Amino acid sequence: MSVPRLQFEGISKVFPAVRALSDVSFSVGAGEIHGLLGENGAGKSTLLRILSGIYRPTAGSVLIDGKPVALNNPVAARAAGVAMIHQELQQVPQLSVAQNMFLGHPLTRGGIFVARREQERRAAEALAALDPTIDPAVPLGSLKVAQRQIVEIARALLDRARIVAMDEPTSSLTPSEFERLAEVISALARDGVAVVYVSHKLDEVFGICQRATIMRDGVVVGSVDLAQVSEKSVVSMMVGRELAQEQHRSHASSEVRLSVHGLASATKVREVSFDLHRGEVLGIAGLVGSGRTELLRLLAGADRASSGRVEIDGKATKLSSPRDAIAAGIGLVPEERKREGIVPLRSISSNMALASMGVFAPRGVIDHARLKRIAAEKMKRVNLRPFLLDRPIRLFSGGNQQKAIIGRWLAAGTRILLFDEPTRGIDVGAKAEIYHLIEELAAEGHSVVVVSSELPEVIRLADRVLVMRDGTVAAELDRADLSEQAIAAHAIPQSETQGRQGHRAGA
Amino acid sequence: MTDVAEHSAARPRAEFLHRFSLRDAGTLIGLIVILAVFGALVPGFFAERNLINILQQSSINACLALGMTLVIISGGIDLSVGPTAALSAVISASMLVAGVPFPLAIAAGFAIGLVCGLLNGMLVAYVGLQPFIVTLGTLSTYRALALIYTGGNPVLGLPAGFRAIFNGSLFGLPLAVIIVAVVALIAWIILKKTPFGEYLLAVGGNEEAAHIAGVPIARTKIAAYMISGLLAALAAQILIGRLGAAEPILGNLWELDAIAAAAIGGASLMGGKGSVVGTILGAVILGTMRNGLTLMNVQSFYQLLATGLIILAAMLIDRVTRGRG
Amino acid sequence: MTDVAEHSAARPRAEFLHRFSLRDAGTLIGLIVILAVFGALVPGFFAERNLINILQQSSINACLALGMTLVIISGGIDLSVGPTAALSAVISASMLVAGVPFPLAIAAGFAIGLVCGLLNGMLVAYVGLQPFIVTLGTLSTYRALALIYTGGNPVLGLPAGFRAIFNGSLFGLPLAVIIVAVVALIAWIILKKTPFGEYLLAVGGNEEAAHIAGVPIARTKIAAYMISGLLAALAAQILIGRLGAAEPILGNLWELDAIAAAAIGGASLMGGKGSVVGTILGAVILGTMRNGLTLMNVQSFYQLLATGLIILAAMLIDRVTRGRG
Amino acid sequence: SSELAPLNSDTEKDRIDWSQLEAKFGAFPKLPDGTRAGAVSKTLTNEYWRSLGEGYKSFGDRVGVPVVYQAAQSEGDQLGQLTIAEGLATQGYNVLLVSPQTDSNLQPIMEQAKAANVPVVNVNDAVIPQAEHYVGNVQRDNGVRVAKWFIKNRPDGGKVAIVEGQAGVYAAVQRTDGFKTTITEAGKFEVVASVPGNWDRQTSYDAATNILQQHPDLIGFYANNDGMALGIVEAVKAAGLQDKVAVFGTDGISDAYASIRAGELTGTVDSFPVLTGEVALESALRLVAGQKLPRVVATPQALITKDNADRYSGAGDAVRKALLEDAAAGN
Ligand SMILES: Nc1ncnc2c1ncn2[C@@H]1O[C@H](COP(=O)(O)OP(=O)(O)OP(=O)(O)O)[C@@H](O)[C@H]1O
Ligand SMILES: Nc1ncnc2c1ncn2[C@@H]1O[C@H](COP(=O)(O)OP(=O)(O)OP(=O)(O)O)[C@@H](O)[C@H]1O
Ligand SMILES: [Mg+2]
Ligand SMILES: [Mg+2]
Repeated sequence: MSVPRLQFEGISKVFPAVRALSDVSFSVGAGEIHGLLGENGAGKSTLLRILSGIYRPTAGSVLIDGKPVALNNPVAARAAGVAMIHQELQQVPQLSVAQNMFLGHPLTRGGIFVARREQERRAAEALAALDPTIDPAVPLGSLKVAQRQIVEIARALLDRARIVAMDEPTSSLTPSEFERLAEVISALARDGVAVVYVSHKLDEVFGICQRATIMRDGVVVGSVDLAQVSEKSVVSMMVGRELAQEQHRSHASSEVRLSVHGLASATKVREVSFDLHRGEVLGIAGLVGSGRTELLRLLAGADRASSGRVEIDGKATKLSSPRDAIAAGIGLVPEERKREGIVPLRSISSNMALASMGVFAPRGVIDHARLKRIAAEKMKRVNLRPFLLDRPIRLFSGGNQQKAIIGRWLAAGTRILLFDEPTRGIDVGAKAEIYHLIEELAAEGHSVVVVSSELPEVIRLADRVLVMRDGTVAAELDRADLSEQAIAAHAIPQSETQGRQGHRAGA
Repeated sequence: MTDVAEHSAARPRAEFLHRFSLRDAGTLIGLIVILAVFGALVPGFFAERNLINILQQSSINACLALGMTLVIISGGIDLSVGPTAALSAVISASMLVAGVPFPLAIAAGFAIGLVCGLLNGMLVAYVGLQPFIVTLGTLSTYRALALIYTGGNPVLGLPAGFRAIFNGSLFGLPLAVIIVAVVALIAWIILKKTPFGEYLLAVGGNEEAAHIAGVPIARTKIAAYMISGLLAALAAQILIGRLGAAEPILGNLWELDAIAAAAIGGASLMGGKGSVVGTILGAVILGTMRNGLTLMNVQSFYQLLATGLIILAAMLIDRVTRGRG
Repeated sequence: MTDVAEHSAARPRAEFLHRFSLRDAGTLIGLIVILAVFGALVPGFFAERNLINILQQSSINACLALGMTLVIISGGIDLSVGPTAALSAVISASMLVAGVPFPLAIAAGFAIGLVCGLLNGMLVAYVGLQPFIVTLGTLSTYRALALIYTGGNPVLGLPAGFRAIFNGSLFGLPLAVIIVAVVALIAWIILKKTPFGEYLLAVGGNEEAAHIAGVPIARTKIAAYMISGLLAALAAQILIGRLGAAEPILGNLWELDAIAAAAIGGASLMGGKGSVVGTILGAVILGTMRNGLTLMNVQSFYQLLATGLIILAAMLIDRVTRGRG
Repeated sequence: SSELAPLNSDTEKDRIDWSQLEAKFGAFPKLPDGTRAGAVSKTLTNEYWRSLGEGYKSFGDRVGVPVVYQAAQSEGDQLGQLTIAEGLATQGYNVLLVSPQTDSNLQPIMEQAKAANVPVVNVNDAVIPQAEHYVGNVQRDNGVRVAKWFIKNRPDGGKVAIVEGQAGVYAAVQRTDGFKTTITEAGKFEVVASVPGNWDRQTSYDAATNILQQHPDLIGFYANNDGMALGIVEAVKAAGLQDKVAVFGTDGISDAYASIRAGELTGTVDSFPVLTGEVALESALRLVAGQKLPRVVATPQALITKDNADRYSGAGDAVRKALLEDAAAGN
């Protein structure tokens, strides 16, 4: 066999108090698409950050085409032929799409001026295969998250790199966008590029990768040929135990807790009406941009509605600020955790307590003993790991950050929980925990709304699904009628389906 | 980059507490070094009397710097503290001279401070203007109002009774020092023990997340500026008590000293970070330096040089103590 | 919160250009309003001579504000521009008086500016200190060096030939104005057309992303401070050419005017945002205001009031022009 | 004009005392119709400069000349003051009176005005080297007079301290130097501290407190202005040393007089800003009328203590008379 394109040899990485990687070795051949799997915190991103020159390994070396390379900084890694798509979007919103794609190595005229047109032309070329509607000249900040992720992918394609590392490139993409990405990745592989592909979506990995390496707690558990193994065995390698395949159980009662009538915003949401029952999990599906996030923000008081009416337990309720919503028992677990969810420098306890200060400071001074007790209780409930309540939240994995945010609403006594993409970037283990948590909450009588772009997730969780299209409810599907096809059929705008738009609940 | 770097400095629980006190410890080490140097160079530097002097001379800056720290934590900055103090001072003073009872005159001064802060806060929180520019604008505006109100003249002849309030001593410590110590204690409690403190840290740390978590963003910011205004007014009362006169030009460049104290003490001008203990230490460092340089009879140009270098040195010591970022 | 708002304001391509010029248009409207008001109140305000005066009087602040804009875009701030200018001025001047050829003396002055900027930049970029505090420290340090170097005395008797360089006119415009216009053009090209301009925006907009993309963070920041130092030195040369003398206390409070001009022109002190055109307009607004108020013979306390109010008004107009954020 | 030697107002030989103006140049001349004067001073935040303006105005009223009086927004606002001065220069005044922030910041005005044939009078404090006309007092003499008081009234000598104004400002440098040199030459005195007070009351208070603590046997302070001196007085009182430590200021603002009468401030060197303003405008208008005055017109100064405070604080004319007597007596 020829020399592998990329080889990790005995890589270890020790952060001041965390051993993120121990003796990681595996290799990826030219033209191979190699999956890298593992739970949150397994060390996947750390490994790729070493590959792209952001971290230096404590021990071990990276070999490219059999030769050890010094990847001392991102520039050196680029020079060595490595391109990387980062898990956290690494972009400058003020610059244009093309400028972002060429950031750090702009095309110039005479070495002095940025060749803007040329950059935009090349950027458009790279984008064409993924999403031709993205204009390379607009400021990146004006794009939606999904489009930004596509830009991030296209940027890696520009480099004509020999190794492309993708760290959860599809966390905000829809299945159809994934299809296009899969084609692009196959084309790269055909050209002899080695691709390392990290994703928590196992179907994707099984769909495009030939082999996969599975990591747990910073060590390689094994490398497998994906044609030879089942999804289930991979999952058990990842989590180190069997994950019970849980069945959906409905806890919905007939008691209407939240009733929305003709809710609309100035921008995206038009005339949304529905009822939410006690103990019910209501799924909201729809294409990116169909207005789901904005609907949840309206309900959470984060944005103001331009018209419409909301009743909670039959009483008209004003939701003009998050405080109103919280007082009414509504809490939002937002889509962009880092930007809208956490206060990074503060501890888990502080982040948890933020929405219910009144509870912890009945006489104006925080009762720290009580805060500690309740934090311990809620965090145990959501199974925070590691169980360090005073540690700044930014040092936790995404899944555990998400658990802390859920704990925030439990502590606030929230009865209506709104989840926006609750498992984005979260591994199978933590995902199962969050699903389980959502079901428990419903069983206890909480009402839950789950917005998700992952149809299996919606189908797994929801008692009932609203399909949104163009800012309004295009269809309501009962559990019995749920299927990916049914949802997709209503989500995609079709001129002939327009007549069916009036289908609404609670009208 | 910073972000990445800071991650690597973080550790599990025991180290977490450690880390926090570490930052303040860095400032403390800076102070101890400076004290040691002056102690070695200036005979009688450690005399009780002189140490009390240092505290007294640091007290006004410390008072302002505490308010500044809260504003900085909330992600803002308040350049208008000096003029706010001046406005408060001349109004209290002219009421006192006109024979208004002390409590009323003092309350009026405090009210002025609160109103100045309220205006800053509203422009920042409701109108959404940049704090630096808002308070740069009100810096001129409040100063102009103080000058116009007095015609540029100092207000003299404050009643002895009023002056006694702020000039007294208790347990051998000047009352001004005790007042500021109490203020520091309150600020510490606010920051560590009250919802408002959490809100400040959250608003400065991630405004959008705080908003969704139901934190009253605007009220929190406004309150920070109002506290800063109130403490500027308190500093003004202490000062006019000490000097016996209120000048409309009082408080010139106070903002820079207050910001320096907060920053030396570990406040980050990006918001979300700051320490009451650190700020107090920062103010004492600056006060010690002025005191020591005067006692050494350092010529004015060299005093200026030392001021600059010590600010830089304090930041460097801090950096080293915390490890390379 | 702000962030979200700005996203929603952004649209496809045509509007992109539009959006940018909109911000500058807001500043321009501010300027036009101020011009109209003074034009109506002051006879002869629009006399060519007076308009040239305004430009000339704005030129030094504009020069500094351009450097400040680049630093602010990179996410920093430079409070030390005044003392940097003073140090550069006294060193150039003393060389000139000692008979050193003009180009050499001027080059020395520029070199001083670059070195001052280099030091600021290195403390910010390599040591990782907060820009506000670094330049607050060097503000005192550089000023002290200028005072020590000259013993506090002005350097008098600059050769007429040197003064002629900066005092001439071209096409009826003072050379100083033309020099600053050229500097502005270069700054505009740098910001809009060169990789360095992109780097500045990237470093100020998202430092970590810039780092990962391979942008040389440290070099970019240092270059911004060096440009700021260089432009302070240029302003110093223009000024001493005009005054015929260099004083160690020259440049007092320049930083506040420069920051105000940049902010009025749309620079965000959070970094990643700023406009050369806006900054120039901002400097002219401040210059116009001073000129107009003087011609109206407004008393200085009220001038101060007007300065404060106009900074606030400019920001408010800007806010309204761009829509509520 | 570049041939003109750089002016040193304290030592210039081509000078005349204000009391001699009428004697040497006759009664006030008739002015061209519509004569207007423009004046720009440092700042109005200091009583000294406001009083100077009153002097301009009172003399202007007396001879029917309107005077526009402007000032920079704060002390040290060099370019702002230049802007104001340039504004005035373009407005066609017949004469300009300027009190510059620094020795050079108003230099361009000299040139503009010369081109327009408008005389410029540099009034007090900072000295423009190219100035053709200067009206003001001898800065150094402020310090000298206080030093002389100590030499005469504290024959045993002792420790003294100086609190200086803003570093690098002409008036501060000269006053400090005058005091220090004179008192040191007397032999028995030791200047134990000379520290910056930045024209600021609070800074001076703190500095004085520190100095007193280190030198409780200090016998006196000299401050470069009255605001600082009043801050020092409070520090001395707080230290309980008011009977032992003499405190002197400079300028003679009304608060200083009040404090002297109350027995707190020992004294100040009054440079009579109102009268200075009157003399300055008179000199300026004599220039407009075509008279050739000497380059420097010296204005009066007097050391004010409790004993003589009343003599110098009456109505304008009474003070003028007292000072003319002094001048005749050669003080
Ligand atoms: N800069 C850092 N400082 C300290 N610990 C870190 C740092 N970066 C990562 N870690 C820790 O290293 C471990 C591995 O993290 P890494 O981000 O590589 O996991 P991952 O497999 O990519 O997880 P995810 O699926 O959530 O992206 C985690 O325990 C994490 O907390
Ligand atoms: N108030 C807002 N201001 C600016 N952008 C917003 C706002 N609300 C939502 N967005 C952004 O607009 C995009 C579309 O959100 P929207 O709610 O309209 O659709 P969605 O169906 O939730 O799509 P997605 O799957 O991207 O969340 C998202 O990227 C979201 O971040
Ligand atoms: Mg990861
Ligand atoms: Mg969404």
